[in-house]
Amino acid sequence: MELFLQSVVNSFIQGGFFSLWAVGLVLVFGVMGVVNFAHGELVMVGAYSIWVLHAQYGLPYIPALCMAVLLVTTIGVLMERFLFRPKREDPLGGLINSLGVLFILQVAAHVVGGTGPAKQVAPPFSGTFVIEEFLRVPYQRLFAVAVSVAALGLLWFFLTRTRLGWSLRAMAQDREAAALQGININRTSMIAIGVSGALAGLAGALMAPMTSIHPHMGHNVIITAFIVTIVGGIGSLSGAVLAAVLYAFLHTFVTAYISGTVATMSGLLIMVLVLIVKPTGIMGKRVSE
Amino acid sequence: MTKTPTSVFRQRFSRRRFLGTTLAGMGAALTTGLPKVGLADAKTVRLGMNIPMTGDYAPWGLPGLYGCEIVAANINAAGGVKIGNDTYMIEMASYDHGYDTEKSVQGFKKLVLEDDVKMVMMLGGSTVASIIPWAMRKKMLTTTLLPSDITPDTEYLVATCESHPLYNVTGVEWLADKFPEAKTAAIITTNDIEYGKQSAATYNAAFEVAGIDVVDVNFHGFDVADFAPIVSSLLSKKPDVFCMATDVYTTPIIEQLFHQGFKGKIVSCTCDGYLDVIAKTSKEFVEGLTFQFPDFDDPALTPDKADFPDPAGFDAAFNKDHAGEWSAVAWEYPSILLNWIEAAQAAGSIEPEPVLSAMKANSSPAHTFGPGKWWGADLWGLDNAVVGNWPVVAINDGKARIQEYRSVYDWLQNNAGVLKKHMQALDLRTV
Amino acid sequence: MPLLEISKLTKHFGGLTALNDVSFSVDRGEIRGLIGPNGAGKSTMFKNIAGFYTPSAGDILLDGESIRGHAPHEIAGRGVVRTFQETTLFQELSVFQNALVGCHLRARTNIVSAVLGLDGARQRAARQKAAEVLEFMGLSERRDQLASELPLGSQRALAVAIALASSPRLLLMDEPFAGMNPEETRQMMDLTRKVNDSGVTVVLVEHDMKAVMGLCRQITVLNFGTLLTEGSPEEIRNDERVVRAYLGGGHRL
Amino acid sequence: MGANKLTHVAGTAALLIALVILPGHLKYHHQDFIIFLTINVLVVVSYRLMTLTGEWSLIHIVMMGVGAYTSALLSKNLGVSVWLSIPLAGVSAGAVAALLSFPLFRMTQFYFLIGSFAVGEAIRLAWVYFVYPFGGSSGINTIPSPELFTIDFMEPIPYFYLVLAVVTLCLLILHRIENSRIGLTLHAVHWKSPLAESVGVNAWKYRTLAFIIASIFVGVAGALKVHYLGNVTPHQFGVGTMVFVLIWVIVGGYNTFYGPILGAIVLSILDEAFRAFEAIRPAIYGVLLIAAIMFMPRGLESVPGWFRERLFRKTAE
Repeated sequence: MELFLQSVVNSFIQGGFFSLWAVGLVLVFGVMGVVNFAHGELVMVGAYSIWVLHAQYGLPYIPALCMAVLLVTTIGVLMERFLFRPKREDPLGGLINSLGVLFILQVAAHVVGGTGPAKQVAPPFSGTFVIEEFLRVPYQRLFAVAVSVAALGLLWFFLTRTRLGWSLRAMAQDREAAALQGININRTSMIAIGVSGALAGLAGALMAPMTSIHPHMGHNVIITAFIVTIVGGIGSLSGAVLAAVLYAFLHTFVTAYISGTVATMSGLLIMVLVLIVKPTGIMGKRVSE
Repeated sequence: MTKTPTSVFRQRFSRRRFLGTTLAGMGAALTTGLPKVGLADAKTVRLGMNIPMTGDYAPWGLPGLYGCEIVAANINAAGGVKIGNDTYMIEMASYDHGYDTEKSVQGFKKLVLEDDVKMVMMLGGSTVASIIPWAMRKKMLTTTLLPSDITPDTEYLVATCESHPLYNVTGVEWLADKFPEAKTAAIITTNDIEYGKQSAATYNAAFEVAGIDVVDVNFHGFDVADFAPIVSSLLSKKPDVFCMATDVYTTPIIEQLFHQGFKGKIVSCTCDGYLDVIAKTSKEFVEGLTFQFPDFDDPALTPDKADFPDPAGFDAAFNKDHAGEWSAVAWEYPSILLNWIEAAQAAGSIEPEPVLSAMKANSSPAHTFGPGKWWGADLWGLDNAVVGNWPVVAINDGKARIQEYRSVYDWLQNNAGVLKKHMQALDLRTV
Repeated sequence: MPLLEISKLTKHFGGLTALNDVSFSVDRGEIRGLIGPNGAGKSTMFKNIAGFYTPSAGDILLDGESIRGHAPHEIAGRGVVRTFQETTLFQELSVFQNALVGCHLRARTNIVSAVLGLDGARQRAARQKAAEVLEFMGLSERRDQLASELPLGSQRALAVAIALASSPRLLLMDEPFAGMNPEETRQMMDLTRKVNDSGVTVVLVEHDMKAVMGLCRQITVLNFGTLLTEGSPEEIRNDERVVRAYLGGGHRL
Repeated sequence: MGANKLTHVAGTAALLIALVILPGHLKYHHQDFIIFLTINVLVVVSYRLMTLTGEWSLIHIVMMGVGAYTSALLSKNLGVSVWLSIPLAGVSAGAVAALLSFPLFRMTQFYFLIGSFAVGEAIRLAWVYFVYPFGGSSGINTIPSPELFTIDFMEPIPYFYLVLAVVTLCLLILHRIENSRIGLTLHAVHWKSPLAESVGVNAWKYRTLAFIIASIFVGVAGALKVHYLGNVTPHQFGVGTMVFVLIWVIVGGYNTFYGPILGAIVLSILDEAFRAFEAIRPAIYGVLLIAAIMFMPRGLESVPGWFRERLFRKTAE
């Protein structure tokens, strides 16, 4: 019983992170048509920011988190302006540019942190929430899941209730039609990657106190985000969130009750199955005929 | 020791590392190919390191090069070493293979044929396997940190320092002696062969010999973002001892043990980042955590126990230049370098074959923690690994301290069969 | 027996019915016009015939045999070839290579013959056919130009040439006159007649009523996915229902 | 036209002669470098054949692994001669590709890219998890070298000539395929698939065919690699390696046969030249990639044309 309850809570915490990773990737792909391979590295930069600002320079956690988000958002916006915008008609070029950024950010992390063991950040919210014999959750994790949900809620509000959000969704549906309707592609793309970067930075900053920080931590992020994106449906943000939570449940429970290796394999197999049966994903938009 | 994280970071940046490395790189790029002018009277012997210096294996390569450079600089400053009738300065030649087999082959040949090195130090695994045929044919003295690379055909491949993961038996033996009430153990490890499964087999055997039941073994990939589910799963088996067989993820795993209320004993292969662990959990929780790798400023590293010159001075020098980059390989490669010097002096030659013969002829070869014995035929078909004593380290009051030295060799003499059984159970190669 | 027989054809997209129980037939040697206001289902009809869509109900018979639900390349293999609404060519290939692709059915080969050059005779035949259709469509002089460099009229002619290269029995032309000036339209009409004279049955979807009326003896009119009427140009022009349908759709005859 | 062809033939012949003379004049470790580089040339050229149909896959390097494992297992465990196991490696990679094409080609474009990645990663994980017969993460060691008379194929120069011969033959075949009817049809499938289908091209069949051919040749490349290295591990065929194939092809340019070759050669040599920068090296590589994409959007293959144009203009003035 304890393992079961513990796994349910673990799944939701994981689901929160998976959502933050995937939604950013989906948004950029939907709006800009670019596969941003450096997305995982953006998360990594978020985590390193916390290590530098909070753990090394002693800045309190919350301001450090805000600065991490700001920094990664800025990197994202710069990527859009100087690397993706000139390559709008050349998705393969955009892809290579994102790989270039990936290499550069990994080396930057290496320069900042050095070789040697992965970096660790002591959790600012210490202590554990305990119901004896039932459940134990560190406050740090409760904080992370609360912030993730709040951020996703805010994004949902932005996308469905504001004009800018509406233009973002219109672009994701059909870029050419959106342009014809007078939506400013440059501005919308910049907002898309800004939001994507903010979510990545937030995810990294929230993860920093609970994980090992190293220059290659983005690898796992991008692969998980791909799986979630495909299962959820490439054009669909709500699909991404749903798929993230489902995938987190699958991964957590298979890991807890069978093994982590089986969990990874089953994730890939489910992704292949979804691609075969319904290439547009569980919540993907229908391809118009 | 003042390894506070803040000082570590500021140090790095006060040295303008980025600019420095870049300029050094440019300089090297410009001068590559020009003949090197040496001192006329002192001869130079070059030793090679074919190791990962970039990529995710870099922490098991680069710190070793730094360590060797410190030791070599010390030796050279003291006038070099006398081998035979000549005095030699030691020079390190390195090649970054990034844990890639193709590059490993190129690096090995560059070091041997172009840099004329007399020994090549390597990490182990597939990067060693890909150079074995050529290295053995050229009779090139090669070292690995993983004795499991040894096969009946690898006459010129030796493991003189870290006998990963054989030393783990000492920690378990010590724990069982100190805490006889411990009856069950759970093991967590990575699912690769070279590091994870070898280590899991060793721990399985050590626990069996110590009379502790292993209730669960969890093999996980290198892609784990969150250890909560794995730790929950293992703790649901209620083990008295929680054992971490590989070192990549010790901190997040112990953090989970802390949050999930684990009350038993923790054993780990390494715990280089125990200060981080304390920061993430509590001093009380980590008290008594047992592992195998001492800090080099440990007062128990006395000259009679440890065959390493001025360990504390080495530790200080390393942390001055490379703060925050310490890993066990930082002293392991230098230790091999010292083994080589001893053997070369005994042989009176720097050439690989006589040095190897001198090494093998020594019935109690130098080993970091006191003299050892050549061993390995029982397991891999060739006695090319040096095993001897190994320290058991535990955390006392927030510091890693050597508790005692125990003999890996004695354990193997009595229990090699048990180890072999557990290796075979995990499909690991034995003779 | 008619060459093409459409029998009670229905096509749904989700809840939308694009074609509803449509039946008509085309005789050998005809030039048939298929007209109707926007959204009447003309293009959907073409895509069903050519195998790009599978009908929801009903049947499509070619020479009395059903071709319903076959893949586009199989239907092409039976001699039904379509051209596309907007000019669709292999833009990066030369005019001659475009025509050569059209010869696919006679020139296809296996990998071993291709590498060893054992299919020389076939490829020579294909090149000859490609040259012939270019000659036929008056494109011989432009054979080494890139398709993307051609003027509109020649692009349309090339599209027909690609189709002809596969020696079709039935050619489905989707708006071949769209965007053309009167001179280009006249030339294209001549070419269409010439194709028809060479023994190819033609069905064309077109908005240019002048061209349709000038080319076809029989015209089929669709409206809102149903068959409105069929008849000669004269009858269609005077049909009240057709006029009303087009007025509703904002067009004038 | 004829003169152009003559220059091509002459250029290729000159290059071949240069390659035959080259290894004796190289540093030792560069001899190994050109062996792997030559093998990588086959990897990128076969990958380009696949991209002719407009589909970009991430499974190519895993198919190389299929060939590598096949040849390793056949020659080591079953005692099959290496001369036979190398072509069989191609056959098995082709057969696996044929099987995979059923699920994979239900997808196109981005879905295909990601789907091919997932399938490839699943295969690679199978090599990690099935210790028998694949050897798990440490793979298979002591794989035999080819044997012929008294030639020592463990030495780089003889092995280089073997690789050069096999790769040249493979490139010749690939070149012929591209310039044959089949190549033309592959182009057609790429640019306007519905138009190709409407004249009777079975687009699915040609996509599959391209995938199988590409896999056969990359399987041979994999076999060539393992019989020199003597070992094979799943690590060698990870997505990290695939990323480099993508980079070589895109930066080199994929509109001509020689673009990807140029990409592989130039970028590999540059990477080697940056060794002195040690840990900073990947970042320099990253900057280089971005610069190439921004300033040479049509790839390295456009450079000779650019020079020719300039030269021509100069002489015209």
